[in-house]
Amino acid sequence: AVAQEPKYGGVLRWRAVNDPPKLDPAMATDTSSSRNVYLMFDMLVDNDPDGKSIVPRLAESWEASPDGKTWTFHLRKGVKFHKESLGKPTENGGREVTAHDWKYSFERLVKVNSPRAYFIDMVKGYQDFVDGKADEWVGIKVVDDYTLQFELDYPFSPFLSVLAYNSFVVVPKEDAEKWGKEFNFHPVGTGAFILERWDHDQRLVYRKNPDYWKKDEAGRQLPYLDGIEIVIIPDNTIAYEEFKKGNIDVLPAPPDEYYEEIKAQYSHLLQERPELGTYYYGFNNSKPPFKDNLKLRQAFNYAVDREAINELVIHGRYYPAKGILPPGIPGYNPNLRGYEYNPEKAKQLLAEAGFPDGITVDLNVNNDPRHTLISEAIQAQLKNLGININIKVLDWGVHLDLCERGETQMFRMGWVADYADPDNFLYVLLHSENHGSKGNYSFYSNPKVDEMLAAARVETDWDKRMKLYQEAEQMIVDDAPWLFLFHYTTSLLAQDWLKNMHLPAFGDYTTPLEVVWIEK
Amino acid sequence: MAKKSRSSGLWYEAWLRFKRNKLALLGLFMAASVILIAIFAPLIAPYDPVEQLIWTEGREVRLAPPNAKHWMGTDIYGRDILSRIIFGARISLQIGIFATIVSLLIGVPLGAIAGYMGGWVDDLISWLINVVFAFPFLLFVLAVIAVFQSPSLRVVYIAIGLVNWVGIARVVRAQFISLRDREFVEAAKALGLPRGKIIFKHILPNALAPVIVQATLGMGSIIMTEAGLAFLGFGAQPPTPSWGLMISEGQKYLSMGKWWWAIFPGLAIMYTVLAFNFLGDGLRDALDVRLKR
Amino acid sequence: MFSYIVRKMLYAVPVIWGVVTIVFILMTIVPGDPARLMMGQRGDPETLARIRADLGLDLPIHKQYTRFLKDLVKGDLGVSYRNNEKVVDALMTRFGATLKLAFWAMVLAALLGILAGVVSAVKQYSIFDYSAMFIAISGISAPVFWVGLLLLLIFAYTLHLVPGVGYVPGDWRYFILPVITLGVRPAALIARLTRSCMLEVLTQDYIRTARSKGLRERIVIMRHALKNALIPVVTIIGTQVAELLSGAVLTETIFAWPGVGRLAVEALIARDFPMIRGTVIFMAVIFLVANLIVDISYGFIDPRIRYD
Amino acid sequence: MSLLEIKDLKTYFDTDRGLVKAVEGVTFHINSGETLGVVGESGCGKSVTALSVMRLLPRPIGRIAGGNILFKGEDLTKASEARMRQIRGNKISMIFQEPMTSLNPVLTIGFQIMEPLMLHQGMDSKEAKEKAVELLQLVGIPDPKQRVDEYPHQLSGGQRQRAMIAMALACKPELLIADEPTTALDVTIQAQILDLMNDLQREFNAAIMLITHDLGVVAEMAQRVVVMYAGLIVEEAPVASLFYEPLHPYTQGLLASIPRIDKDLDKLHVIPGFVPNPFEFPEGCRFHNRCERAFSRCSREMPPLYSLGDGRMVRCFLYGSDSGGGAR
Amino acid sequence: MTQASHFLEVKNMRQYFPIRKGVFKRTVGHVRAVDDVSFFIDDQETLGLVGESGCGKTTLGRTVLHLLKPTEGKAFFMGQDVETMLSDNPRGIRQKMQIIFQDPYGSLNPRMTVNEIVGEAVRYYGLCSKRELDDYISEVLSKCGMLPEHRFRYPHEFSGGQRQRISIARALALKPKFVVCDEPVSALDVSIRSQILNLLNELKEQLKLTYLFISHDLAVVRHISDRVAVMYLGKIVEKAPKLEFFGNPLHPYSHALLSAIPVPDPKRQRQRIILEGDVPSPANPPSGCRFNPRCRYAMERCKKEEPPLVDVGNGHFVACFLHSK
Ligand SMILES: Nc1ncnc2c1ncn2[C@@H]1O[C@H](COP(=O)(O)OP(=O)(O)OP(=O)(O)O)[C@@H](O)[C@H]1O
Ligand SMILES: Nc1ncnc2c1ncn2[C@@H]1O[C@H](COP(=O)(O)OP(=O)(O)OP(=O)(O)O)[C@@H](O)[C@H]1O
Ligand SMILES: [Mg+2]
Ligand SMILES: [Mg+2]
Repeated sequence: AVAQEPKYGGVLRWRAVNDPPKLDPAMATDTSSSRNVYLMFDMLVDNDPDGKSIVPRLAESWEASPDGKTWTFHLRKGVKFHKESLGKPTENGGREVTAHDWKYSFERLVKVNSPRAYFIDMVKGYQDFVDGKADEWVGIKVVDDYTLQFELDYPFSPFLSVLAYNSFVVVPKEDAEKWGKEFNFHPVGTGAFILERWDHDQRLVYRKNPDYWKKDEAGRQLPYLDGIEIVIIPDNTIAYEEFKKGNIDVLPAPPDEYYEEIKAQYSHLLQERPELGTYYYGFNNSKPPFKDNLKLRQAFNYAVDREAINELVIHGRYYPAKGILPPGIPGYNPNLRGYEYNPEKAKQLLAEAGFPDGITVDLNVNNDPRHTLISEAIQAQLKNLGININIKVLDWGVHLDLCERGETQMFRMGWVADYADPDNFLYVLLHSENHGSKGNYSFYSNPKVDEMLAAARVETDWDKRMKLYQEAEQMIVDDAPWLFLFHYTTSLLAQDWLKNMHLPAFGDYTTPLEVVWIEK
Repeated sequence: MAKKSRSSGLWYEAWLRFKRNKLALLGLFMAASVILIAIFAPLIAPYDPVEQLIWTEGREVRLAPPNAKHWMGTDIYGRDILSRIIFGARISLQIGIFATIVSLLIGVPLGAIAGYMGGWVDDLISWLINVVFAFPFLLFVLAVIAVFQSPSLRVVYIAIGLVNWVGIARVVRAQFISLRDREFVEAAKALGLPRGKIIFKHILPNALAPVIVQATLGMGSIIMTEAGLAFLGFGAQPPTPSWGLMISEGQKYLSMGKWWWAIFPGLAIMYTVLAFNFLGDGLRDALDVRLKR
Repeated sequence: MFSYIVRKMLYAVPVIWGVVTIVFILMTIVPGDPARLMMGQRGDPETLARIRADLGLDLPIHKQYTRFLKDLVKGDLGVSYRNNEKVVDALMTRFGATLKLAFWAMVLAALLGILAGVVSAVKQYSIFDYSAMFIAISGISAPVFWVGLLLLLIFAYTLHLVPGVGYVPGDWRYFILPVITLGVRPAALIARLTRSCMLEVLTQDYIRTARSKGLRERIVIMRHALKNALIPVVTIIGTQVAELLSGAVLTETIFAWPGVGRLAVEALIARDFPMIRGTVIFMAVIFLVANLIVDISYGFIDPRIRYD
Repeated sequence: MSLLEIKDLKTYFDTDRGLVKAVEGVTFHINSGETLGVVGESGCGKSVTALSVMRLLPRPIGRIAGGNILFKGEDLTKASEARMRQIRGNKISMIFQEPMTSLNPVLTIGFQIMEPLMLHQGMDSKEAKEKAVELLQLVGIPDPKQRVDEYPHQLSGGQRQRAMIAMALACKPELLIADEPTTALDVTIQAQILDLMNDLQREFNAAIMLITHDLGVVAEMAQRVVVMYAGLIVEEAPVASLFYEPLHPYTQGLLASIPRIDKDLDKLHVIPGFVPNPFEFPEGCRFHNRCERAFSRCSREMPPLYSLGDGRMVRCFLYGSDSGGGAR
Repeated sequence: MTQASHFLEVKNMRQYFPIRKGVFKRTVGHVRAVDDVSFFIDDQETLGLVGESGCGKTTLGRTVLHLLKPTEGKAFFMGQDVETMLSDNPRGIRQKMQIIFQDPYGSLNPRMTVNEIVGEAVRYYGLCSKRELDDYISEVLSKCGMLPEHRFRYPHEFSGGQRQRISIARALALKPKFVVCDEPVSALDVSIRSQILNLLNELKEQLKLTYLFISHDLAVVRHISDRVAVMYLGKIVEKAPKLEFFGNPLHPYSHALLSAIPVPDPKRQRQRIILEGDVPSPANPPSGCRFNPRCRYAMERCKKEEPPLVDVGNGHFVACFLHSK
C-alpha cells in the first residue's frame, strides 16, 4: 500500500440484499442498516480492524479515573456536520461538532427509545432520565466544548468498547429536531459520505463529504472516492453475475452456492477472516428434557460432526466451535476443553441420561436458507443416535419471542459482537441476570459463573479479567448449556481495482470505505 | 338402446360420458398414479427420502446429476431426489385432500344457507364471501399461517381451507339459488315435505355435481398454493420432502447448472395438477356443469 | 352511468371494511411482536415496553382498532414499524413496478388468450386446437414460481438471451421473463374460457341467423360471435387481477421486483402491521377497482346491462 | 317448374351416441308464391329439413347424406359454399322459432337488418339504414326511426319476431322458410304475426315454407301441407283434402286427438305410445307400433310414398296398389 | 256474494312481488302478479283458468295452495282457512291439495328414481305400511299409465309424456281432493297431449277430484273444464260456465282470444280480431281497465275507472263497462 499513490474519484458500488430499514443510527440494529450508518456517522471511538483494541475516532484521547467510574473524552476539533443531505442544505449548516452535540445525541437515544440506549445504562442518571424524573442525563457532562465526561454508577470495564457501537454517534440537534421520526429518511451526520438519494428497494446513492475531518497519513483529504452506491439486489445469482460483469465493485458475503466457484476462480478477489461471532443451538436449561440433565446436553454435543457439516454443507465457511468466545476476541482460549465428534460416547451418554431408546426434541430455527440447511444436516446426524429432531422454521419475530419466553426446547441462535469484549458474549448470553430477552435465551444459570462474570465486569486489571473470563468459559462449556457449533467468518469479494480495502473482524458491513480508492 | 336390466341414474350416465372422454380418462389415470405412488411410496422409492448420503458416501453424492443410481440426481445432502419426489406425493395429496375437506366443511353449509335462506342471511354470507375474495389469495393464506405459531402441514391445510372455501360457497350458493325455485323443489314443498328433507334430498344432491367439479379443480390449485407457500418458506418443514420446499431449496443452484434439484419437483407438481385439471374438466363435461371463473 | 359507478363504489365500502377488519383481527392474534423485532436480537424489557407504547401497541385492542379506522378514513395508513416509512408512500413507490408487471402480463394474457381461444374454437379438434389447449392446461397446471425459474434457467442462464432478474425501469429486457411468468396462467385461463364461450356462442340461434343471411364465416365469428363470447371473458379478466396480485407476490420474489407483492411478504415477516394492512387494503382496493372497470366495460359489450 | 324441389333428402348426424338419421327420405316441392305447411310433432325432422335447404346444418356433425335439393333447377346439395352465401338471405331466407335467441343480443336490430342489404344489394350503410327503417315500418313496429338503434332486449317478443321477418324479407327472397315462427308467442301475438305474414306474402309474392306443429295454423295459412313423422314425409295433400280427408293413420289420429275450440268432444282420440326417439326408430313403418291399422308387413318393410293424384301422396301400405290391405 | 261455503273459495287474493333496487335494496314498486282475485270451485268441478303468458296464472295457482304466502286475501278449503290449517296441521292440508307442473323436465328431481319420487311423500305421511309401499306405488303408477318396472328408472329416461304421468302419479299418490294443474299439457306433443288430458279426466272421475286447470289454450280448457275464468294482467276479467262462455263470450278480451286461436278447419274463414300491441307489464299496469290500451271499445271511462266483476246472470261474470250498466 505504501508503494501506490492513492487516486481520487470514482464511485464504489456495494451490493446490499435488502433495503436498509433504518438509517437513524439510534434505531439501526441490523447489519444492512449499519452499513449505511457507518458511512454517514462517526462514533467517539472505533474498533481496530482486528477487534483487538479501541482506537480514536471523534475523540482524540480519553482517560478513565482510577476507580473506573469516570471517563473523560477529549474531542477532535474541526469536525463538522454535513452541510447538505439529499441534495438540500441541512439545518445545521455544516457547523462544528462540540461536546454539547454529544450530550444531545446520547440523550436523544433515550428520547427516541433507541433499542440500544440501555447498553450504557450504567451511566449515572439513566433510569431517572428514562422515567422522565430528570430533564437531563446527569452522568453525561459537558466539561467544555471539546471535553465530554461520563460518570458511571459502577466501574464497567467494557465501557470504551461499548462506545464503539454504531448507535453512539453524534447527530446535529437542528436536523434531528426538524425531522423527528423522519430523521430516518433525512440522516445527517459527520461521516465521510452524504446521502444523496434513496430509491427504495433499488439503491442508496452517497456523495463524498468534502469537509470530512479525516486525512490520510500523507495529509490528503479523505475520502478518495467521489461516492458510494449501495445497490440493492436481493437475488444472489444476479448479484454474482453483476459482480462478474464488473457492475458491482463489492459483493459482501458471497453466496454459498457460488463459494466453490469463487474459491477456484476469484480467490484473489476474496477476502475472508474470522468474524467475532458464534453460531449455536441453545438448549432450554429451564425445562425438561434438558433441565438438570448434563449428560443429555453433552450427548448432543458429542453427537454432531461439526467438521463434516462445515465441510460438506457450508463449504467450510465457518469454524467448528469448541466453546463460546470466537477466535479474535480478547480472552479467546485456544486450549479450551470442548466436545469432539464421538458418536459412541454420545450414545453412551444418551443412555446414561435416561434415553437409551432415543428422544424427540423440537428445534426452532428462524427462516433462513443457511440455518435450515445446517439444521437438516444436524437432524440427520442426530437421527443416527436415535435423536429425532422436529425442525420448526419460524419467522424471526416469532422465533425471538418464543426463545425469550423460554417456550422452546432447543433453538438456533447466533451472536455477533456488539463490542470486542468477552463480556459481550459471556455476560450477555449466559449470566442469569440476562435470562430471556436480554440475551440468555438458554436460561442457563450457574451461581459460580454469575459471580465470576460480575467480577470480571468491574475488574480493571486486563489480565485478571481475561483470566476470569477464560475460567468462566471453561465452566460453562463443561455445563454444556448449548450445543456448541461454529464461529462465523466474514468475507467479501472486491474487484481488483479497489485499493486499500480491508475487511475488519467485525464483519463486512463495517469495512471502512473512506480510505478506499479505485485504480482502473 | 339395449335393454338394461338395472336402470341408471344421472351419476351413471355421467360416468358413461366421462368414459368416452379421453382426456378425462387420462386425468383419472394420472391422478390414480399419483395416489398409488403416494400410497406405495415406501415400496417404490429406491432410497429413504431423508437419508443423507454425504455422511457415508462423501462428496460425490452431493448434488450429483441424474445417473444410474440416482435417476433424478441428488441434493446437497446426497438425498435421492426421485425418492423425495415419490414421498412428496404424499404431502401434496394430503394437503390437497385435507384443505379440500376444510373448504367443503365451511363452504357447503355457508353456501347452502345463503342460497336457501336468502334475505339478510344471504347478504351477510355474500358479504363475507366478497371480502375473502377481495383478498389476494396467497397473502391471505400467508397471514392466516402467520397466526399459527409454527407452520406445519396441518396449519397449511387449515389456512388454505379457510381461504379456499369461498369458491365452494359461491358455487353452492348459486346452485341453491337456482335450485330452490325449480319446479321439483316447489313440488316437494307442495307435497308438504319438511325443510330438511327438501334441502338434503332434493337440493343438495343436485348441487353436488358443480361442487365435485369445483373441488377437483380446486385440488390442483391447492397443491400449487402449498408449493408456493413452501417456496416462500411457509409450508412444510424440513426435511419433509415437499415439492415446493425442494424447488425453493434447489432454486439457488439452478443458475449453476444444477437444475435437477428444482426442475424435477416442478414437473411432479405439474403432473399432479394437470391430472386434477384433466379430471376436473372431464367431470365438468360429464356432469354437464357450467362454472364461472 | 355516474350514479352507477358511485353506487358500485358504495358497495365496495363494506367489503373494504371487512377486509380491513379481518386483517386487523389477524394481526392482533398473530404471534411475534413488532416492538421485539425493532429491538433486534437483544434488548431490555423496559425499552421494549417503551417502544410498544410508542407504537400504540399497549392500547386496548378496540382503541387500536378505532384509531386505525379513523386514520384510514382520513386516508392515512400509518407508518411502517420497520423503517418508519409512510405506508402510503411505500405503496406509491412500489405500486409502479407492480402495475407495470401486472398490466403487461394482463395485456399479454388477454391478447394471446383471446386469439388462441378464438382460433381453437373456430378450428375445433384441429392440431392447433389440441396443441393450444394442451399448452394452456399445462400453463394452468404449472406453479408460477416454477415457470419463472424454468424461464430463467433457459433464457437467462443457459441461452443468455435476456438478463436475469432485477428491475431496471427503462430496460424492457428485464420485463420479458417476469411478464411472461405472470401472464402464463391468465393467458391459459383466458384461452380456455374464450374457447369454450366461443364454442357455446357458435351453437346459439343468432349465429345460425347470421349465417342464414349469407355472411362470411369470418364476419360471423368476428362480428356476431366474438363480442358475445367476450362477455364472460371480461369477468374472468376481473378475477384474474386478483390472482395476478397473488402471483405477483411470487413473481416479484423470483425476479427481485420491487413491488407491492414483495413489500407485503416482507412486511408480514417483519410483523410490520401498518404495512401489512396497507398492502392488503391496497390490493383489495385494486381488486375492487378492477371489478368495477369490468362491470363498466360490460356495458360496452353487452347492451343488456343498463346502469340504472 | 317448382321453385324448390326436394327429392329423397337424407340428413344424418354423427353424434357421439351414434348415427342419428334425422331426416330419411323427404320429398316435396314448393311453387312460387304459395305457402306450404310442414307439420309434425317435435323431433320429426322439420327443422333439419329446413336447415338442409339452407345448408346450415350444425358442423361438423350434420351432413346431407343423400337426395337433391333443387332451387330453381340448381342443386343446392352440390353448390359451393360461396354460392350458398349468395343464396342465403337473398334468394332464400329464414325465420326461426325463438325470437328471444335468434337475434344477436349485442347488435342493434337495425344493424342486423342492414347486414343482408349491404351484403347482397351492395347498399352503403346510410341507404341500408333507411331501408331498414322502411322495413321496420312495413312489419308494423311503431317508431321505426327510433327502434332501428335499439337492441333486441328492448323489444317485446312479438316485436322481435317482426324484426326477424323484416330481416328475412330485406332482400325480397323468393322463398321464405319460417320455422315455427309463432310457437313461442301468445295466441294474440301469434294472430298478429300470422296476419302480417299473410299480408307480406301478397306484397312480396314470396313462397313460404311454414313449419309448425299446430294444425290450426296450417289450416289457416297454407295451400298445401306435408305431414312428417320420425324423419319421413308420411302424407302430402292440398290443405282442404288433408283436413277433411286425411289418409295416413297418423294424420287421422292427430286430427282426432286435438281438442277443438269450435266443438265439444266427449273424449279425445288417443294415439297410443309415444314419439320414438331417433336412436330407436322402429323397423319397417316407423308408425306401425302406434298404428291401429298396422299389419305384419308394416313392421318389416318401410312403405314407399305412394302418389295418389290430385297432389296427394301418402306413405302407407294401405294405399299402395300392391297392398293387401283395404284401400279406400 | 258467496253464501254457502264452497269446496274451495278464494277471496280477494293478491300477490305482489316487490321490485328491489339500489344499494339498500329499496322496494321501488311491485309486480302485481295477482291483484284482487276471487273465485270458487265446487266439489268435483274443474275450473279452467286461461290467459296469456305472464298474466299471473301460475302465481295464482301457487298462492291458492299457499306455496307463496298471499300478500292479501284468503283461500278457504272446505270452509276452512288454508292459512290457519297450514299452521295447525301442515301435513293434513298439504296432502289434500296437490299441484302438477307445466314443465315435465323441471318438475321431477333428476337424482331420484320414480319410486322415490312417488313414494317419498307417501312414506312421510305414512299412508301405507312399509310392506305395502311398493305395491301401492306400482298401483298408482299403473293408474297413471306407467308400468311397475318403471319404478327403478330415473326421470331422464322417460319421454315428456311419461314424465308428466309420473308427476301426476306423485300428486295423486297422496290421495288429494284438490289438484292445481298448471299447464300440464302445454309442453307436450300433440299426440301425447290427448293421452294426458284423457288421463286427467279419467282420474278425476275415478278419484272424485276437483281441478283448478290452468292453461293458455282455450281449446284445452273447453275440453276439460266445467267453468272458465279468463285472466288478464293479474285480474279475472270474465268467468262463466263453459257453455255459457264459449257460446256467449262477453269481455272484448275473451272475444279476441277466442278469435285468435287458429282452428284446424281450412273452410272456416273467420274474421279475426287482431289485438294491437303487447301485454303490458304487471309491474306497471295501465290505469283504469287494464285492457283499455288494446281494446277496440275502450271509452274514456275505461282509462280512469276499473270495471268491477259483475254478475250478468247464468253464473256469468264479466268486468267490463260494456256489460255493466
Ligand atoms: N345438432 C344435432 N345433433 C344431433 N341430432 C340432432 C341435431 N339436431 C337435430 N337432431 C335430431 O334430429 C331430429 C329432428 O330434429 P328437428 O329439430 O328437425 O325436429 P323438429 O321437427 O324441428 O322438432 P321441433 O318441433 O322440436 O322443432 C331430432 O330427433 C333430433 O334429435
Ligand atoms: N317470484 C317472482 N318475483 C317477481 N316477479 C314474479 C315472480 N313470479 C312471477 N313473477 C311475475 O309475475 C307475473 C305473473 O307470472 P306468472 O308466472 O304467474 O304468469 P303465468 O300466467 O303463469 O305465465 P305463463 O303462461 O308464462 O306461465 C309475471 O310478470 C312474472 O314476471
Ligand atoms: Mg324445430
Ligand atoms: Mg305459468
